[in-house]
Amino acid sequence: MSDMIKITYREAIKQSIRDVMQKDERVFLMGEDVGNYGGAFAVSKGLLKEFGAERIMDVPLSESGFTGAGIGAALAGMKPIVEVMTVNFSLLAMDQIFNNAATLLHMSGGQLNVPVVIRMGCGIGRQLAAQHSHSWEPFFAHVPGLIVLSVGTHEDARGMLISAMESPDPVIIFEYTFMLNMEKEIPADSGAVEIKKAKVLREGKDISLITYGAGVYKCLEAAEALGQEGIDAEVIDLRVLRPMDEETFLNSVKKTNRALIVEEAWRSVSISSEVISRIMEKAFFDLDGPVERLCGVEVPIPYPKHLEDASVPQVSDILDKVKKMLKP
Amino acid sequence: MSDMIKITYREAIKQSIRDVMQKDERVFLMGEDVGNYGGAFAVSKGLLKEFGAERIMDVPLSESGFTGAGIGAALAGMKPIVEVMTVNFSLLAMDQIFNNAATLLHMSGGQLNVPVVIRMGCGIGRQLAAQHSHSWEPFFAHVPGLIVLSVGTHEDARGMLISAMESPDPVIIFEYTFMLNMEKEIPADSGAVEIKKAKVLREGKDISLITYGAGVYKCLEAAEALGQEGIDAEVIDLRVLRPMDEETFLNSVKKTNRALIVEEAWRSVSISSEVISRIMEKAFFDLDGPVERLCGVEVPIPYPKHLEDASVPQVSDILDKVKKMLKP
Amino acid sequence: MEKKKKLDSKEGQRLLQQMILIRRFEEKSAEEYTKSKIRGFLHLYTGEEAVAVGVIQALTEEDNILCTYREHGHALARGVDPNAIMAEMYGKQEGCSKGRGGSMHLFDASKNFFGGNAIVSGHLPLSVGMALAAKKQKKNNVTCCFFGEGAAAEGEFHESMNLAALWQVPVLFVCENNLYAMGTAIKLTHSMQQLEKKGAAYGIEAAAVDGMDLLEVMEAVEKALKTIKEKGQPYFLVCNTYRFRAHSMFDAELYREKSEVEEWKKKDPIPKFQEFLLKEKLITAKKITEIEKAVDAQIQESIEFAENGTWEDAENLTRFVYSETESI
Amino acid sequence: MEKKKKLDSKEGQRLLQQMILIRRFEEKSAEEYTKSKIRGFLHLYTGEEAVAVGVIQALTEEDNILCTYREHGHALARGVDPNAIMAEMYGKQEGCSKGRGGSMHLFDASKNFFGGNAIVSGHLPLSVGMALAAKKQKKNNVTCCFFGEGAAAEGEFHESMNLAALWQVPVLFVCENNLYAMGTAIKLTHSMQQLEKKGAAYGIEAAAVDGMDLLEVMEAVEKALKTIKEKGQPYFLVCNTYRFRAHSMFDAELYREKSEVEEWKKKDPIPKFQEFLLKEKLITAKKITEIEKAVDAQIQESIEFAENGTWEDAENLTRFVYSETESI
Ligand SMILES: Cc1ncc(C[n+]2csc(CCOP(=O)(O)OP(=O)(O)O)c2C)c(N)n1
Ligand SMILES: Cc1ncc(C[n+]2csc(CCOP(=O)(O)OP(=O)(O)O)c2C)c(N)n1
Ligand SMILES: [Mg+2]
Ligand SMILES: [Mg+2]
Repeated sequence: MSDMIKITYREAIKQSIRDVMQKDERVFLMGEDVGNYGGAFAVSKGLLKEFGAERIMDVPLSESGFTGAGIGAALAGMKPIVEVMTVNFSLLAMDQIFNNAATLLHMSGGQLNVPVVIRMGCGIGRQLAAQHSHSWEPFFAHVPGLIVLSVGTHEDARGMLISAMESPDPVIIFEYTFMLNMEKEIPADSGAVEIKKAKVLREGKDISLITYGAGVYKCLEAAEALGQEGIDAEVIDLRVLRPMDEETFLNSVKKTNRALIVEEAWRSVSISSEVISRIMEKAFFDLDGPVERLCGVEVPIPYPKHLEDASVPQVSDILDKVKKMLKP
Repeated sequence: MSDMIKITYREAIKQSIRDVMQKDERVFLMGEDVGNYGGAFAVSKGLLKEFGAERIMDVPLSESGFTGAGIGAALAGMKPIVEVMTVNFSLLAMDQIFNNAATLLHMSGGQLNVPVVIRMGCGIGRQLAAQHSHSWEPFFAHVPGLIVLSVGTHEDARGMLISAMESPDPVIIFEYTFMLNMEKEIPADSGAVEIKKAKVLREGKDISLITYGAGVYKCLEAAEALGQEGIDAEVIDLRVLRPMDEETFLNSVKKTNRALIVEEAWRSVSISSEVISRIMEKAFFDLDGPVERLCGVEVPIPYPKHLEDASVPQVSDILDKVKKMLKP
Repeated sequence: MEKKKKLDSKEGQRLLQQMILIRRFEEKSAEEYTKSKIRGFLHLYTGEEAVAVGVIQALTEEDNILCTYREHGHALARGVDPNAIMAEMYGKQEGCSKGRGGSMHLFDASKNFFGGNAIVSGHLPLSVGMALAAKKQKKNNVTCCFFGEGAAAEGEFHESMNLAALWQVPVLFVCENNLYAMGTAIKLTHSMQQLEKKGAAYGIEAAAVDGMDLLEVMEAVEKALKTIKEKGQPYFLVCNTYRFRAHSMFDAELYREKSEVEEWKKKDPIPKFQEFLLKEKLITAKKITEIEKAVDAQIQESIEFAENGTWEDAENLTRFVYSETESI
Repeated sequence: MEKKKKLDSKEGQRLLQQMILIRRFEEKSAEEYTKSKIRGFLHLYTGEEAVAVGVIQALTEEDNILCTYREHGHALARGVDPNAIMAEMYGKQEGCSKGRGGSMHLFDASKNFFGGNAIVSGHLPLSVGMALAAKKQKKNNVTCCFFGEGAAAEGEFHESMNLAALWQVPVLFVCENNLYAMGTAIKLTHSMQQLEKKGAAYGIEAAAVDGMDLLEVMEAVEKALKTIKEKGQPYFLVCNTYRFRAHSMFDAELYREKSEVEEWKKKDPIPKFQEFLLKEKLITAKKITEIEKAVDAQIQESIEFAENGTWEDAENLTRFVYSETESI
């Protein structure tokens, strides 16, 4: 086993960008404020100096234009990393992503690959209010042709981009701005990670906590606390929101016979809806009771801290819910 | 009971537009080709002559601009009907719809109403290929602040818009271009319809077929055929995709103990995922077996007829599936 | 200059008071931010005060105003209650958006002050729509839309300019060109940096003005409004200005030289206008001190008001997602 | 004119052959449409042939071409196999997009022919990206992007023009101004109808040319390419033209007078060029007849090829959603 190092989520992402830039000259990073400003959230700080303005490209406020340009550059043999500052602004680039990146391969009968990687900051937690706190993973997870990754851990922050760059097909990567300053230990030699499978982060036999993104550490924390009370929870990070790896969570549910889905996105028509549906379809007879979920409350996120906190599931909510589910 | 008249889906919608235009001077219709061209699908043919160019406004190709202008006009006391020619182009207006129309009321602490109605053509069925055949109801149904209606029947084509115009909040209406030429009977005095509830279109006791949009007549046809074979299917048209009326389908499932969801949208993270989840959460113990679903195949829709047909559930698929579910 | 002659002592003092209020109100806000009383993003307008004050003084109460997230100055110049603004930034119920919006989402419908919009360029289409409504309603008001030079690179700028000119609606587009969009200099966002030249692409009359000089702004806006009213056409006014402080409280300002900032500070609009008033004997030094004191007292009051404000009950989290009235 | 002098007999005949091929190929397509052999949308280029032929003849094999859904002419002028085009419109596997795309989505990567894009303006950003890639790769090719005047009202036009000029990339934007966007006349879509004036808003060199005159187009494009290559900058070429036929096969042409169409037909580019060739003795009447015969034979062959083509097995429906190779 290799040594462990302490690293922030931000630094882990930055190192992954540096790795792929060093490895392949076709790679370049383009996005608003990725260069001179150092990245809206300081993720790319220092990279402009290291790689120069040709490879760390500041772009104008033109989400549709520059995302489309990234797709075009990918069509023409480059390997762009497009940073859409946050998912909140991605609606402006949605046509390019859904109608171009996701469909060109099929429309052209397999002729055109679109090896673009689009990274976006995502999620709630900084009191940025309604237009800046969206969790829109569900939109992207609905669209065939895309590979959709959610960075829920520091190892994935260090490795997912590296693996995504090998994909011949467009990859969307969600990074959680709330986690940027969080420090965790990862193996010193962390690098590329597998990007087809969900991951069991904690084994348990009493209930499956299925989650992704900002829910991952919350569920792990909840699982530890539940352990203190004699409840043995299994925690699964979905990681790949599309194409979804159902095998991992179905196996888990077949073992635990109970599941709770935890996500920060709005409840209706969400990732949790999809997970529940697949459990319904393929593990119904293994269930001891209905699968439940804790999701984002269906409200444009309000500004004040206490209302923001109330808008997404907290560790205490998970504890309460699990206890209610297991001890009726 | 009133007399019945024969009417096409197209004519029913046109009459509803005419009704609301006549009733309220603040109403105007804006969209690409709604005027001089007569509507991309001839829905608004003749209305320019009747109401003049001030009230039937042809707009440039500028989905974000004119949809936003519609929202702005609604803020300022008008009651615009914005026609986005088809949902395929709505991505260009998504920011205006999700970040403005859906959030302004909340962000402003209740000060600003956005009484805009946005109509869109939707769905598959005319061999228009990948960029012109989308069923994107799931995106809209995910977003709080919006009311999302799906026009699955001729009565709703005649009435939903009329009711939507009374809403103080933004309403999205999906119309199915494939159904435009379809002729059906409706009561001669059809008008406003209730827009908060799903509707049981056919009562039955053996299984609940839950659907919306282009699935409605397919399910009704399937139910008739099943009836011939002694299977008594209940058919529910969801109608209101957001906020979803779960009571109607939960009651149905509690009676039939079996459900199949039928939708044309892509399977993952869809309306059917949400319906299944709610059944899981609230009617689990009433189920005799897992709820199943027939959905759009996850592919950018291909052009040739046989492949297009294979991309969405057909009546025969429904029959096969129900029979498999009921006679194991 | 004609304007200078027209300005009487009372009006001059009122405008000075506004600029000082904005300056000090924001300085205080920054202080409260460091004390964590205010959170989220906080974008200060320091250095740009002459633009908001110069433009808004020329508007009537019926005119509509739309701004970006950098809108404290505009709200204050519009006469939105400073107490309600401070309370909003504190996230209290007594805030002008009931605490839901925070710094980026100040709204006051009673003052026709329509935000506080945090999607860059997202409010431009709204402004066109509001002006369209006014035209349809045969009102005589103007809609004034403020935005940054960064926003002018977005497609929404293009669509909105075209729609406004095409429909001949009374919008005043005010571009606050402060040379940076976050950390991205205008030379990296616009191929044509004399933004006023973009007016010709739409047949819109346009002008650029020194936005550091209140009198110049006043003169330019007078001409603009005259054109709008006489010709019933939109107008594009570029105010060249500079922000003295960081983009937001998160910004380390790596992208510009301190010396550049110092150079611009020499053009500070407040001392400049103060000197003008003194020179023209429209004010005395004593009166200035009185104004400053009054402003400080007002700000202190706003802090107390905000401190004493109340938190929304978390149970009311989902208020204002949909309207509480049934129809309009 | 210099160009006229340069044109030799062989080249002149080749260009005439291309225009006649496009004209007749499309007439035949319309016929096949009425026989239901071709379905979906079918947008004919009739009347506009001089634009595609005039522009594309000047491009090298390495240059990239992107078009709209009205692209049969461009594909033929590019040398995409007519058999493969016709088979594509039939939806057969032997089509240039393996039958997945149909008329609106012709692709041929081997010819650097990148569609066939059916979201109006959606391909403009792609073209900028392809040109950006070429610049980064230090290739010497140009990317040529065709679009309608309707598309120029979309935000993507603005963003793409700005990005191309800002990044100084070799794109030739060719606006095919045929005066209508579906049924909406240019006076209802553009406040500034001399579209070439929009170049100045970006510092892009621009020109307008009579798109009904092949020689004029050739001359204009030569100048444009020279500018692009010498200055390493984009160029905006507006070709004023007219479509003789309906927008698509669904269009009843309510929005324009027959007499207007007849007027324009007098400017038909094919007889005009034919007369020029005859007058300059670059062709004989006999040779013209030979060309026509050869073209007819070629079209007949394409029909047979398409008829004999095979249908994709419905089992392969989901091919090309993701790549079949693992990485690139
Ligand atoms: C569509 C969108 N993209 C990106 C952002 C992030 N962002 C917020 S302000 C800003 C810069 C805007 O610059 P400008 O328009 O010049 O206004 P200024 O802040 O200088 O007043 C950016 C990139 C956003 N809020 N919205
Ligand atoms: C974004 C988008 N909006 C609307 C449409 C529907 N539509 C297809 S072609 C067209 C007109 C386009 O006109 P123009 O750009 O002038 O090209 P032309 O068809 O005249 O060649 C419209 C409105 C579309 N395909 N894409
Ligand atoms: Mg700026
Ligand atoms: Mg056109």
